[in-house]
Amino acid sequence: SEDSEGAGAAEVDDVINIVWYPNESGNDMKASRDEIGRVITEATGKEVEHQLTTDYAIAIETLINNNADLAFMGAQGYIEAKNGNDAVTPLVVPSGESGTLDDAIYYSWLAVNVDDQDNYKVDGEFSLDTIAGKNFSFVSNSSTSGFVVPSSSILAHFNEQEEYADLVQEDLMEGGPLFEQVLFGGSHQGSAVNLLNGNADVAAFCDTCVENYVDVAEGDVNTVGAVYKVKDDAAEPFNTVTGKEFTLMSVTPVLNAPFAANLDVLGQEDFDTLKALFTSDEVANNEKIFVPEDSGEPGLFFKSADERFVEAEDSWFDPIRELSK
Amino acid sequence: MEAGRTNDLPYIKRTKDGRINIKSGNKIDLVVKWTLIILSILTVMAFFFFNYIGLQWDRAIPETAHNLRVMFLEPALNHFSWGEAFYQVGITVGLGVLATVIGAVIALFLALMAAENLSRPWISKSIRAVVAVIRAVPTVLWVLIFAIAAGLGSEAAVLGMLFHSTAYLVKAFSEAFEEVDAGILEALRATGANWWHVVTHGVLPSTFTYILSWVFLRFEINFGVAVAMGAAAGAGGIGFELFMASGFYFDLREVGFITYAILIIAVVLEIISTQLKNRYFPASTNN
Amino acid sequence: MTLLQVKGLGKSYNSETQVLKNVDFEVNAGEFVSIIGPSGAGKSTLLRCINRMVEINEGKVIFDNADVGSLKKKELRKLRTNIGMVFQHYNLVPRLTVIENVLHGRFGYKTTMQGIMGRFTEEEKEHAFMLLKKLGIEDHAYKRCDQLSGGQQQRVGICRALIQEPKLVLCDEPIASLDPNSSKVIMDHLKSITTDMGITCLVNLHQVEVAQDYSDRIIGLRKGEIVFDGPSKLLHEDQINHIYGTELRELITV
Amino acid sequence: MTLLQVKGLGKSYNSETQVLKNVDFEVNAGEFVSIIGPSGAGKSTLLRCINRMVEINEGKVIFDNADVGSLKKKELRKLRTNIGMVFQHYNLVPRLTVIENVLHGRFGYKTTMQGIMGRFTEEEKEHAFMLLKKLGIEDHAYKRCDQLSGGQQQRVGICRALIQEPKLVLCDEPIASLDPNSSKVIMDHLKSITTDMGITCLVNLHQVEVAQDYSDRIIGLRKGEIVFDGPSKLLHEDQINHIYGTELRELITV
Amino acid sequence: MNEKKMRKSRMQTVVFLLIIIIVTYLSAAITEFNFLDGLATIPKALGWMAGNLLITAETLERLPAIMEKLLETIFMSIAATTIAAILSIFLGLMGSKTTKVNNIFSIFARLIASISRNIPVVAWSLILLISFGQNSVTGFLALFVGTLGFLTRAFIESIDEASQDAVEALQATGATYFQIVNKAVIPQSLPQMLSWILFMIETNIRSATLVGILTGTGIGYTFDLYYKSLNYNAVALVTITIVIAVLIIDSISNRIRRVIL
Ligand SMILES: Nc1ncnc2c1ncn2[C@@H]1O[C@H](COP(=O)(O)OP(=O)(O)OP(=O)(O)O)[C@@H](O)[C@H]1O
Ligand SMILES: Nc1ncnc2c1ncn2[C@@H]1O[C@H](COP(=O)(O)OP(=O)(O)OP(=O)(O)O)[C@@H](O)[C@H]1O
Ligand SMILES: [Mg+2]
Ligand SMILES: [Mg+2]
Repeated sequence: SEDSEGAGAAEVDDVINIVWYPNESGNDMKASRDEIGRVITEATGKEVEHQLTTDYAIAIETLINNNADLAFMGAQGYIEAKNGNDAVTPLVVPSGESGTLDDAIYYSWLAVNVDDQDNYKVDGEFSLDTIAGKNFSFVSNSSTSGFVVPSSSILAHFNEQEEYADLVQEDLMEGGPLFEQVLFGGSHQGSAVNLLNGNADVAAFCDTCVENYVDVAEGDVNTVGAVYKVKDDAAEPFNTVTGKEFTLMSVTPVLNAPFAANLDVLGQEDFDTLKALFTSDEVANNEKIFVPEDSGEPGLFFKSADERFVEAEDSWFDPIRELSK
Repeated sequence: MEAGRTNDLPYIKRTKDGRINIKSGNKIDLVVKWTLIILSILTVMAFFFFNYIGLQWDRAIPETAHNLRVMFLEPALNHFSWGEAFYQVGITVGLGVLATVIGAVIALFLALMAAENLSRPWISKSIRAVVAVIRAVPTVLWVLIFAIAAGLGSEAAVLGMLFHSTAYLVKAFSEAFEEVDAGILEALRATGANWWHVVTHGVLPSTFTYILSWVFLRFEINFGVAVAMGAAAGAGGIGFELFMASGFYFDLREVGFITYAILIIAVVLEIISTQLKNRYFPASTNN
Repeated sequence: MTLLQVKGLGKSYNSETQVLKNVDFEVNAGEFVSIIGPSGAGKSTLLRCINRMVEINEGKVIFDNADVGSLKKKELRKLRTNIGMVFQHYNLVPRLTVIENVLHGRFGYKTTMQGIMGRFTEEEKEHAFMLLKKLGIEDHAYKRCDQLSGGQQQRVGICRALIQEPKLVLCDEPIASLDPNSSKVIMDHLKSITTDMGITCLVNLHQVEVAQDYSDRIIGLRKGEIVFDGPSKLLHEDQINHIYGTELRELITV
Repeated sequence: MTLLQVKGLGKSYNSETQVLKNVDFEVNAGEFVSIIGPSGAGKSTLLRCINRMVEINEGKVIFDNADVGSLKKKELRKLRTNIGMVFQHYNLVPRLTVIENVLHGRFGYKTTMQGIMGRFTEEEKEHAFMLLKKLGIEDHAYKRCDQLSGGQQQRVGICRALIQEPKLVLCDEPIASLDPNSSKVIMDHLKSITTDMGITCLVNLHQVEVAQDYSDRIIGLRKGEIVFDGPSKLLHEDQINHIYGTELRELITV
Repeated sequence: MNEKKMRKSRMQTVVFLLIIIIVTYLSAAITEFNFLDGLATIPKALGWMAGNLLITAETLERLPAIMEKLLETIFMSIAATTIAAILSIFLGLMGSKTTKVNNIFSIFARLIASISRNIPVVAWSLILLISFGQNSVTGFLALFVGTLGFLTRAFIESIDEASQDAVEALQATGATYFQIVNKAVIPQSLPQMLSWILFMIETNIRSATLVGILTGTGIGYTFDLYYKSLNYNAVALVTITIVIAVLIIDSISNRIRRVIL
């Protein structure tokens, strides 16, 4: 899609369209979305329209084709959008606990059910060798932590073996070459549920997307071998698998998802206004946007320490770019 | 009885073993027979060809039964309100109406050009060919193309559905037009009427009821499509809630509720359209 | 006064068979002419050449001093308004009312827009009712045509032709689908069109006796050629046999 | 010998109208009886009560010493094999061949399985051909029924009834859809069934003259009641008027 | 008085048109649809298609894999249709006025038809996906349910329309229910039914794309995968194979239909 820059003349109008990935399109995130919309309207005087989607690709293409001003998208989605349209620029990235880019990361997991964990160990250690021929669940093939990161680490592992030397990323999308069957959960939650209800043997998903639903039962957070247990009062989709446990066989850090803007549509002026707005203390302290972690409320972003939005350059995403090459 | 004598009666056909044949063995029976045989073979083959990966019958069947029971016996709304549900159904119906009405209007004109008795052969042939191809392209693709190119929203959903609707109706309408008695057209032309006169006063009145029933049928189809496509195109509607409820929240009770809502609307639409058709149109003298 | 001249008319639908060959005749204003001939002789084709419902291949048709074959689209419409046509199967729009069907005869005088909107003047409507009354079907004016009997429908067809205020009416087997009673009514009406209104009539007929009874002049067609043309009285047994050939017997049992 | 006894038969489809009221008559083996009466008089209903195609409400029908009204399902099948039926619209399966349609008459003698497999013995098939020959349509045996004319189809219908080897044949307006020629052929065949094969015939007819010509005895039905029952010769003008009431005139023009 | 009647019927037409216009306007309002905006995007969409939906030599390498999936889809549609047809014959016999055994079965059959037809295929796909997982059986079942409803309704009509007379005649010969069904009803309505079956196969291949996306099976899944990885060249190839398959099946069934009807 290199040549889609020409797709329609972009014009700055007085509506700001924000595209949300399916993960963020649920009704329980509505309060957070609306609050973000409200502060944007306040700052720019423009109306905000939220566009909810049912898949990643549409969200990405919408930004590429000048049909949206902003999108909250994974790093991989951002990179694809940038490839498709140079006007796409990162606006801000939610930081880590430190309030800086340094720990603006979350984790991509490969998880297996606790009861089966021994099947995935060689000499008492988890080994990726064991996942060949299993049923595997990814999130979506445009997901950073749910496909790009785990698939590249899997490839890196298997390409060293002669049998799998020619394996490429596409081979992981379908059953046959490496896995018996490949499922896509459509969302991180969906991928996790695929694992817990037995449809998949191994699943890839990320930590933040499921943290509302699970508690650590054993071991340290985000370490290999940690066991997580689904809360007894977990909301859907986990309500059918409450009490089930999974353990992590691999943990990989992933860059946080940015708010990306299409400069052609948004306009430099609003871009600057929004950058100032998002990075302000006012937003960082807005409890509807950064929901206090102990409140138990659902939300898009959570605050346990100094979390806030911080600026990020395009080059910050280079590590992810390297992965999908 | 006198089998020896009846043997050589010219009007009795016999099989090789001397039994009397009672089948005529005509072309129609033959084609029907072979079509059925081939379909059966293909069906049996299909089950060998399927991939059964991850299928656990012993788990799947009781689970489906359980899920269906939860869905239909314990429907509930958890993530949105009644008012919201009503509004979303309205959107889906709206998408269906728009795609059907706009599609029907466009199709009407194209069908006039596609009907062999009202048009030139090359125009009619080319329209038919184009329409056949458009019809063969799955609606999903149209919707996705418009969602990508035109942006998320009802425009993408409606335009995407429009292609298939129009193509489908062009075929149906033009076949109806072609069935108009050639004599009627001839008589009108012989009075000095021009093409538009013939169409508006001869063709349309004669086919009005057919056109309407096709439009109603298409509307029913479009409503079903709008459930799926509204969500994909970002136009919302009850389909988005259905997608969220099932793919995201895995909330069967809500899926059940939404299914009921859709079912009720579909049945109501069906009743309305049959009533309308029966009550008004066979007897009316529209022009 | 000669209203219609057919000169050396030839017509074939495909290269194999010549349907009409070198047909020559003239019709004067006010004549009532019957055309007879076996099935496939080309009677219908001949009528259709006169108002150019089919294209003319050879020869000329001159109607009211206009060369029919060379008319442009607009002139052709004008020509057709001057020629009414009545069909074997009536060819009415069954779902419309009688009065609507009659008014269809006025389309030739309308612009496209007027026609589409169905705008007819009060005079036209009154004229239509007058014609319906004349043919004795005024009571059915608001009925749908498919609720009428064959004979009644044919009368609607005649009204549609007459409201065109034509100089010539072409009738293609107007009574072939009717029972004897209705046939008589229709033939009487057609005859009166010529005698009372002075409109020329050209009628295709299958029934030789009917042709003899009603028309001044008969044209006999056989395999696309005129084999008889003269006053009805002069049509005798042997001419009939010549026209119908050996087909006569079959024809009568039909 | 009395083959059929109808005693005090009453029938209504719904509570409002009594279609048959207290109908009483007997038919002897070998009789050819016509039933006449205006439309809606209950002629079809009467025939259908005899082989219990509709349930009997009151009274009794006794056929061949069996009380038709009280038969169980299996016995009813047995009864029906003994009664052939011929319909106005022939009621053949149009897509099947003539010979197949004729053989359908043998189902009453088959088990479900035999019937489903379409197993017929060679004798049955030969019998079927014999009947076709008797009715003069043996040449069409392998044609599909929808390719036959009405008269030919009715002859297939009669063959289907005859192959049942019935004691009684019920005919519900067998000639109402046929032209006069075919009607004559059919009536002649029906008559010969009784005279040559000795099979009793009960025929619903609309045409009084036909009934008088062919039958020994006529039953006149009016509004569900028998108003005439006697030899054809005794059916005079005033009885006919009584049967058809004021409807006679309409009936004749139909 | 008659003049009035005619006016009334003309009024009815006007009212009818008004209703349609109002309903359309309301629909546009609730869905926030702007016809002119929509129209304006058509050139954009066509431009996008021309720019992106190109088949390159590289994508042709995927053809064998695509063909295999297409074949799976075709098989899935055929199997779903024929199996649904078998069941639909029974439901159709139960539901039809001429052949119904009793009213309860008849209502039951019609109810099944209505429910399975009116619950959108999206809903079925999602329900089945949950328990059957991502394999051909799920796609097969999702197609099967919708087809069952549609065919039952169509078959009820075919049976009703085709066989009343013959059924009566065979009853009068003393034939049993199954003999009647087998020898009168089925032969008579079979060509019409077959025509519906062929129609459904074609329809199912088309809707298998959607079902495939939803259930992760067959050509629809392939389509979805390529599309989600923004590989539009492959999407174009998939689409073209679907179009060709549908056109071929369409023309075969048209030919069969022309002979048998
Ligand atoms: N539209 C047509 N295309 C090709 N051939 C035609 C067409 N119309 C008529 N013909 C042929 O032209 C010949 C003359 O047909 P025409 O209808 O003029 O005969 P006719 O005298 O009116 O016969 P009939 O008494 O049966 O109406 C016939 O052989 C017929 O098959
Ligand atoms: N299946 C039915 N359900 C309800 N009413 C019926 C049914 N069949 C017949 N009837 C009514 O019973 C009355 C007698 O009908 P029947 O068909 O026996 O008359 P008929 O003498 O055969 O008339 P026709 O000469 O028109 O065939 C009529 O009023 C008719 O409407
Ligand atoms: Mg002719
Ligand atoms: Mg009757």
